[in-house]
Amino acid sequence: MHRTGDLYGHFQTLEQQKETATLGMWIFLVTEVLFFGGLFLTYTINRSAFSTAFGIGSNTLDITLGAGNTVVLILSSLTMAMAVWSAQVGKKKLVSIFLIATLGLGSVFLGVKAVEYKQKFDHHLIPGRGFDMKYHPAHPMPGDDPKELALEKKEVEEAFSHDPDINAHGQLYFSLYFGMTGLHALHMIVGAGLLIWLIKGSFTGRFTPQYNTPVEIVGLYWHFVDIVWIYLFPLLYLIDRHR
Amino acid sequence: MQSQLPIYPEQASNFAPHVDALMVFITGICVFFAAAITIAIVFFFFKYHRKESAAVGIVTHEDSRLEAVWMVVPLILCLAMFGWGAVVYVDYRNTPRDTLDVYVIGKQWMWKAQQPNGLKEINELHVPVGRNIRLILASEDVIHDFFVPAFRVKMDVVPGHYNTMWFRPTKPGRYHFFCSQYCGTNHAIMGGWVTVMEPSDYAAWLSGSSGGSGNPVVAGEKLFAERACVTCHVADGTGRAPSLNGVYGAQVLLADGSTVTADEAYIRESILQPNAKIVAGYQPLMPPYQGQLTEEQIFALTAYIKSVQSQPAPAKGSGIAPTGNK
Amino acid sequence: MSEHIVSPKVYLIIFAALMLGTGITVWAAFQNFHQFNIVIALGIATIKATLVVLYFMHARYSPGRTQLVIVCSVFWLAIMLALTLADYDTRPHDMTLAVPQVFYCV
Amino acid sequence: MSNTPPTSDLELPSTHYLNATYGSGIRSWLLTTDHKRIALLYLASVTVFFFIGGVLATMIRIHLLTPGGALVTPETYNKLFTMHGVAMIFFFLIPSIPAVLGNFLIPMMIGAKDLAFPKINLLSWYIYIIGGSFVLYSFGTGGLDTGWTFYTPLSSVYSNSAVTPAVIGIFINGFSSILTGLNFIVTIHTMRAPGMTWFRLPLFAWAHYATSLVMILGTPVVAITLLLAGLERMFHLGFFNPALGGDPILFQHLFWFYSHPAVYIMILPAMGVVSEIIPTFARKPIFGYSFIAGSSIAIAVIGFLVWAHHMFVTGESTYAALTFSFLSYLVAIPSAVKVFNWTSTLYKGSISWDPPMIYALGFIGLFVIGGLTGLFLACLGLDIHIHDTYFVVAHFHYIMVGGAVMGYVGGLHFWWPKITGRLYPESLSRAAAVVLFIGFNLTFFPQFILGYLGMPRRYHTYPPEFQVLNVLSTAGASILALGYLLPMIYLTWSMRYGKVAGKNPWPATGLEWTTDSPPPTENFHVTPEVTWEPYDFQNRPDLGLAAGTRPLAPAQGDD
Repeated sequence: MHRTGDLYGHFQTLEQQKETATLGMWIFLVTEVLFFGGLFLTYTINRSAFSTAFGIGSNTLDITLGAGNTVVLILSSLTMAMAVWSAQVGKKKLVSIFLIATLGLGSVFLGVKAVEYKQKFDHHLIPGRGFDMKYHPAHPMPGDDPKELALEKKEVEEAFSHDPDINAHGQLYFSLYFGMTGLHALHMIVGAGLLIWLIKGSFTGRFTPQYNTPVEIVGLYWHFVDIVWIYLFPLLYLIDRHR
Repeated sequence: MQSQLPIYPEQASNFAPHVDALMVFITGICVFFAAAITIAIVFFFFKYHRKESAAVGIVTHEDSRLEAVWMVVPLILCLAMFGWGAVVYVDYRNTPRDTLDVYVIGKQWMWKAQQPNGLKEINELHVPVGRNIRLILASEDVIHDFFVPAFRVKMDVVPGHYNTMWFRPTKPGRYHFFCSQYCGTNHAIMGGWVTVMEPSDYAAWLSGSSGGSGNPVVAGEKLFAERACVTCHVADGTGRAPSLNGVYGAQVLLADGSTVTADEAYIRESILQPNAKIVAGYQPLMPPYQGQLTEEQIFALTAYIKSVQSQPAPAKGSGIAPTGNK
Repeated sequence: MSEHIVSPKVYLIIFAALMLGTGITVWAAFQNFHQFNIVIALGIATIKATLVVLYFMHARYSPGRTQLVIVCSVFWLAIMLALTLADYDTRPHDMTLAVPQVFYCV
Repeated sequence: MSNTPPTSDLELPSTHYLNATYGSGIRSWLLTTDHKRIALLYLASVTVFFFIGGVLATMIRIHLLTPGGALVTPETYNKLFTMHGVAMIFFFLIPSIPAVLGNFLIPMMIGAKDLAFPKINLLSWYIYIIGGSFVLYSFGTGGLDTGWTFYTPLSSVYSNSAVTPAVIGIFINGFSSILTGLNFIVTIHTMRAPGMTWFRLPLFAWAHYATSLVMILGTPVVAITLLLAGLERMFHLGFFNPALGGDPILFQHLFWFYSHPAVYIMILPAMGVVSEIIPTFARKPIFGYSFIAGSSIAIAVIGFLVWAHHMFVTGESTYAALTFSFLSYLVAIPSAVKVFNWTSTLYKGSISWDPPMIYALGFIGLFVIGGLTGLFLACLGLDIHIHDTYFVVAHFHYIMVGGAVMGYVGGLHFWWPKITGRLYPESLSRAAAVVLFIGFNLTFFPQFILGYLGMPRRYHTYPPEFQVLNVLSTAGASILALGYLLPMIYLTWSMRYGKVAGKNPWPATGLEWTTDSPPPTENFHVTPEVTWEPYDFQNRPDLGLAAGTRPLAPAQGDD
């Protein structure tokens, strides 16, 4: 398919092309909403059935890292929005700066996520054969807060007397935790790839007030990923914190 | 009196005439519309056949009133079908109180049934004519479905849930039952026969074949002792756990102030996950039996608990709502 | 179609609101509001998501078509959640072993 | 002018999409972004899956000739019907009309040069091929015996067959469907030619718009559901496994949230095809254009509210069952509106007996039976008895084979001259349509009776009293097979030897018929401008017809 400048041959005008691309991204995001929606439904049904196990699982997550990551991600949304604005008003240098900032913040988010995953691995909380909710209270790691640990131990023991299948039900929580955050992280990685592509483009000064469609639609995607996290954070990290 | 090519199965339960009547009703409506449309199409097809190659049709203009008619008329008919179907379905889903309960377990690829007196059958089910029969369905592995065409009833047998179905046989005889939810390799041979008998024959059959060890009440009583249930669930209500005398079918008052009906599912849950619902006035002391009892053992315990209805009334109370509220 | 450019000032205000929302969510999680904890958490999340959609994603300044697309996605998600939960919530409680009623246990 | 235009003086255009621009080597096909060529890639690949599914179906019917099962072991039989279902539903029916005819025609019908995202269009074909390869790998290494519905815990725990690659394949294939739907919606919104307003859109485009809605809103849900089931199988998780606390009924909710609307992915495009064929061969504007267009959207929307009618006997709540039964009846109304409007279009028409018309009328006949028998299944009291019996099998084959495949084959006949530039043997194709219709009814009508008699579906062996009807059904299947083979043969033959068709052989009113056959790569030599209402034969002197009783100006096409 031939193209003239930034205009592909099957479009009449740049404006039509931009409209088309934007609508395409929005519709893609609709499918994403439904895609995550299936997971949210599974989560809801299981959480309501096994609220104790979900509460315990949630309390093992590090709320500081979770909340910190929320701040990081929202900040990256801000820099992304600023990158779009810079392109719209023609500040070519600022486009690159804000895009790089967004990529940096996204990487910080993924790094923190990796630290959290590692911790769950050490605590035998990865779903599968080795999964054991009682492992961590019995095998403290260096750097554990003894008060927190005692609380976790008490909770697990109490829960076991109510629900002999606490490991199975806790595993459901962690399956959903890894499923939902993993899928979210995968979207972040794809987003990071798109950002690298944009940054390369921005170095050549491609994005101008006349032509900034790629920045705009990657921005839409990035903000959507942010929204998913805005829901994941309270649903996964903040169950039964008041105990 | 099945002819060579029957078009409906025998009618042998209370539901069969209703379902068949529904069938006739909906078939009537559908045949009318199918015939009307077919006749119209065939008629137009020949009547307006193009005679000259360049001829065009005569424009007929859209008519909102006509469109409204053929939306509203089918809608009314649909509502009628929905309403009648709903009546039959609600009747089917609401089990009457005075039922004869038979436990049915589906597993790959056989059916086990257990009569009230504990008689066990495999791929057979004997029931008396004229009684309301309730089947309590459990699965040991995948989803199955208990289907008796002559009774026009079926219900899925879902692992982890109890489903129930009921019917009242109206005609003695032997009828096929099938598994109608695909369940793996031998799905097609996971079936058997329902034998509907005169009540007297049924009673004779029951007493003739029931062995003491097979009686679930006896088996349940034995389990009740073996598993040391009896040490806490003392019959006179003085134990650490509520007496189970007369608990079946009663309203039980729970620690959180709510009440539940003590039916099979409640008893099952109380055995497997005792701390899910704590009876008012008692401590959560009982260990959970999840994974420690087979479905059949649970049935036996339940049967025993159901049988201890007529013994002396508890002194301290069993948590049964009127007396258990201290 | 002339493009509406959102000023950085608006972005900063929205960012501040999002930060505030995050703070409130975390604070509220440590208070015991009984069954309202989840309502508060999801309520704040929805407000935050709405702000992101309206301002960061420019939905407020987009053509009606885009807004319709957004409404549709929310509507269909709602259909899926509502009709499925409607089944779970009206199941005959006494006959269900694995899954108790949804709204009372969350 | 004669009914079939004189062909001796017609020639194919010298350059068209099949030979122009990139030549015709294999690279020019595998790297093409031309929607017409991608449509042909799809045509070839769905035909492969149709053939696989058809062979499996034939084996099923032969096996069921005798009560004991004549051909294969129970395991093999279960694999046959599962693989038949998976191949036919996910890899033939869902992509057939949208990805072949829709891909080819939608840009041409609205006067665009291509779909909005040509590269994504090609990508979606590759995704389809990758997904299909996974599924074929599963078929080849142990087969699949879970039923196409993949109910848990059978699929996630108990089955010993190659479930994992199949689930991965269907998951991947879902994105092909999503991208196709996305492309159609955006194209119809932003790529219409000047003058092509929403209410001048061909009904085929309306139907595909509705179909695309279902694709983008439903497919993601089944993708994530099958992914969860696959993960559950691979890593022993417990989302849907009661032994680990999960709920198998939740799987059914999630699965049917897509898989019921998926039926509309199959039937809506076929309705679109019929809505094109009927006015063309009755030579008058379709009756109730806006009602047919609106009913497509209504079916797509209401179709999302009915899914739990597949679960009336799972023990779902009585209230939910009542709600879903009621909503299921509502979906009957827009379907009825369509049938009534098609029938009314014939009134006072000038009806020709060209082959596409025979297919379209056959479609109406079969769809009416399929649709009306849906009323039996939506009826709660009756569904207790006929759920999961052959009644259901017959019902959905009437919709999906009688309806969707009849529409697909009819559509191929209608647009074949546009796609290849050539005509096929007329009487032979008319005869094939009749054979198809008779064979289909003989195969599937007895199954309604079987179902009411109580024969459950997915049975490799059955009580002897059901044999007569099963033999009838198998006999019908052999006629049906002939009905499918005939078009395959003569359509292939016609690509080389058929008479040259010319721009507009029927003639029809759509924009796609104003350009060459086969069309040039960019579809139109100049961007068309639409000045006429849809299906208007009266004010189209370029068609060369006698407009009503008025004398007609000489034909003045732009040649």
